[in-house]
Amino acid sequence: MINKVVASAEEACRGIQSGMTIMLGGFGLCGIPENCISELVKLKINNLTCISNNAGVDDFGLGFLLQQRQIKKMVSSYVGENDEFERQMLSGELEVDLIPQGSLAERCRAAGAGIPAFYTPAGYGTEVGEGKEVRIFNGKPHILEEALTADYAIVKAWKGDKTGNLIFKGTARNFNPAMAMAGKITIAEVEELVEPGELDPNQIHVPGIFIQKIFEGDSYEKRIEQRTTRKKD
Amino acid sequence: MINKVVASAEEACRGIQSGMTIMLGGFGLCGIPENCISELVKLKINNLTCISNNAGVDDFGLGFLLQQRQIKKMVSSYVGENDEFERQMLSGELEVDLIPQGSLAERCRAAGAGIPAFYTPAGYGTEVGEGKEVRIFNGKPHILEEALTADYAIVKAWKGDKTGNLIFKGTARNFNPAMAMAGKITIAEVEELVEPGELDPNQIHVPGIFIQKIFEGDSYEKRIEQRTTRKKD
Amino acid sequence: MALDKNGIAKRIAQELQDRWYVNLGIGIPTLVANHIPEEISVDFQSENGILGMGPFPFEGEEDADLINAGKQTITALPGAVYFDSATSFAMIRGQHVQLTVLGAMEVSENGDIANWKIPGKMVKGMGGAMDLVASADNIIVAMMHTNKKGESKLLKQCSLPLTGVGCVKKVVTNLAVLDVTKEGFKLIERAPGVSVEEIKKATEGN
Amino acid sequence: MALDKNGIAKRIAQELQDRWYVNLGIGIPTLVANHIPEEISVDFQSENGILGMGPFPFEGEEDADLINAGKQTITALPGAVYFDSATSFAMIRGQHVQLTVLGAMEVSENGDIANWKIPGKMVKGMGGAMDLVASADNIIVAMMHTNKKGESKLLKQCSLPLTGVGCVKKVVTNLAVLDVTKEGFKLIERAPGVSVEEIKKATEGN
Repeated sequence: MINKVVASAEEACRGIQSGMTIMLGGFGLCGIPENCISELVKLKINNLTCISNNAGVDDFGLGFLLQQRQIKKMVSSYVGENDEFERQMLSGELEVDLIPQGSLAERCRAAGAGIPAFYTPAGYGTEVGEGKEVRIFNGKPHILEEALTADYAIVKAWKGDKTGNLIFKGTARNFNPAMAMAGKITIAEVEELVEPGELDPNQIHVPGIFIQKIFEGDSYEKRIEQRTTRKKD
Repeated sequence: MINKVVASAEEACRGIQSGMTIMLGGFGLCGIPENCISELVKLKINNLTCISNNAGVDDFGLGFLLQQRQIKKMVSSYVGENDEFERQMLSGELEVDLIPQGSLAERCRAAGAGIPAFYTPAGYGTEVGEGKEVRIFNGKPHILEEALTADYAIVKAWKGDKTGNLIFKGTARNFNPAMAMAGKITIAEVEELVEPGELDPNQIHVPGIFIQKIFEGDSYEKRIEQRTTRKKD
Repeated sequence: MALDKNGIAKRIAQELQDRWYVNLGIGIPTLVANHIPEEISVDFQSENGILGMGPFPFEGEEDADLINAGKQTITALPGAVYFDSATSFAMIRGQHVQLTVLGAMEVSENGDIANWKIPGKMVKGMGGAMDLVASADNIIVAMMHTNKKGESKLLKQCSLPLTGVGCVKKVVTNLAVLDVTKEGFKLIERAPGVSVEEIKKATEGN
Repeated sequence: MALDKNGIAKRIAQELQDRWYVNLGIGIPTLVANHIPEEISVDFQSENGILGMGPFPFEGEEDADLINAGKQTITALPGAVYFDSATSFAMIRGQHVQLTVLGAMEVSENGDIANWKIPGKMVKGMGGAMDLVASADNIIVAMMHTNKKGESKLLKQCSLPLTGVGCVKKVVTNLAVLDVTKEGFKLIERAPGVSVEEIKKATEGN
């Protein structure tokens, strides 16, 4: 087995530099790589292009990087929960590239799967389709979308083994598997790191071949963005 | 939960008619839908186009359908283990469309995922690429491949629940998940059928939304094609 | 009397058919789940990665790893399944989801929809809406018939940047149920006590 | 003395580097797994859906649900993982597999490879070979230097239908190790006791 273990977020993030493009898994605050985000803040690198479905909230997730003005450009599908983001976007400090959520996921998977481009109906006839090739398949117009890669992809899993095999819990899976495939270098942080063989080989969501570095995160706050409940009768 | 259970292979295959295109999961004899194949023989339908990575052996798997001359055309990546296949192919009775294995899998997934076409490097400069659009991405030529669908897809899983969620074992997974997505109607036969909720929702390989009919197979021979072993020291 | 938001949701729930997989957008569409007729089975998909979504959890039982596309804590029903975003949109784009219900700022008489961007204002993004409307065979828009200024949201042509082209099949508002046909909006049903004239007046498109 | 099949496999094993994922084709390439230097870690991928492939099972422990791409019963090592065919070729096409070793009928001096079809004979199919050769950055061909008639398999131009274009980087035969360069085949190493003349005579291409 090829051992991918590094000691810490610090060691995992060594090599990430200002100006790089970084993918970060998660949907809202669910399944985000909390420990690596903290490390990126500490590194004080900037001019980053961040590809992530959302941009965190003001005081959690990618909001930490926005507060420190470390992000030059966000590539996301929805960015609505962050005042600092709004301020920087409206003032022109921050570039924003908005991509339909399904196209974002598929473009990441495509990059990881060696598919340089594919056709999708999403965005045809809208601003998203402007300047893109249109082709009719089965009587329906589609646009050509290209694969989306990154210098580093950073994902967060529930359990992982030392060779990089990952298992996710609940809807914290979201963008993590597709982004794990898409990074030139992919870092996985996990809640629990185990020995090879401890995970059932039938039940692994991301095979270790896609992962270059793995470590067990020190702490996870796992903040809830919208706490909705019902009362017991 | 939407209940997809049917009583038997007979009920599952009702609706499959002569002249239809059928996808069948499996790699070699591993993970093939044995019970439905037997049922197709019983139905005596013919002129079938079968999409399957392999064509079985003379006396097992798709070989049963070949013996009865029920197949008009095979769409496969490798068909080397079947004398009757060879005879029918060389005599011109059987049409054969050979597709690179990775393109076959991706074309099935694409059909299920609403991606009508994608670019791949596989087959460029070969007979497979003839007549197909060529485009350069990242300095490398790729060919355009279209999605591949079927009137029925028939897959075989290890466990399934009544709403169609499937779990596979070992390398018997192979083409089954991609084909499950690609069928206009998808039939799943399983070794063990359980109640909804008995399978861990984190560990399902094929979500039930892709499955229209599911049943527990009567019997599985699970024949081994190449029994290779080593001796204990 | 015009319907309230719950009334709109309840009316849409009548459109659901047995054995359908349904994706509900944020806002009024979310309320549809509360009004499913008992005699049918439907499953709810949320595009962040769950099929078989259940109600909100009981207080104290929230799980940060279990949310819907609105980032709300939810539960999973027996038979539920979790999956990644690429697989989720494979379901949507591949038309395995039979119905999408979502809100809109504007709908045009040819079925165009605008619901993601107001020029000059903060743009939050389209999320999964563009994939949903471009893919679904069956899209119902749930919205108020007019905006806060009293202007019609059912137009000859959308004035806002589009989310999708020619995709809306049905609109359910506080005033009426309308099909989108080749001849434009067709009145199918009035809300209780709402007159045809009121609906015509509130509808710019034909 | 020319190498036998095991000798070819053993020589190829020396090309493997620590931390590589490797796909071995059927035939001579399969034997490479028996000769991995102890000081390096490599993992074997089989395109039917396993990473971390182990040796053949002990007699009586065969599992019909656990085979390699040659349909042989195998075992899985600790840390192994199973996946479906689309994911398997995502690994291959996406260049996550560092080395592919496969056999060939012909290789040309510009790196073309033919290994799937002989016109007029039964065509068994390309299996995963076209995906493998079109995708891998690093392809080593393992084969005998000449065919059964004594004709060179290292040619100026392939005569058989191609599997891939300009993709082979290195050829290891019973006679020699050759790199495929812009100037054609470059002799890197002779098998023990094999002369440069013997190799030149058996090599049609430059």
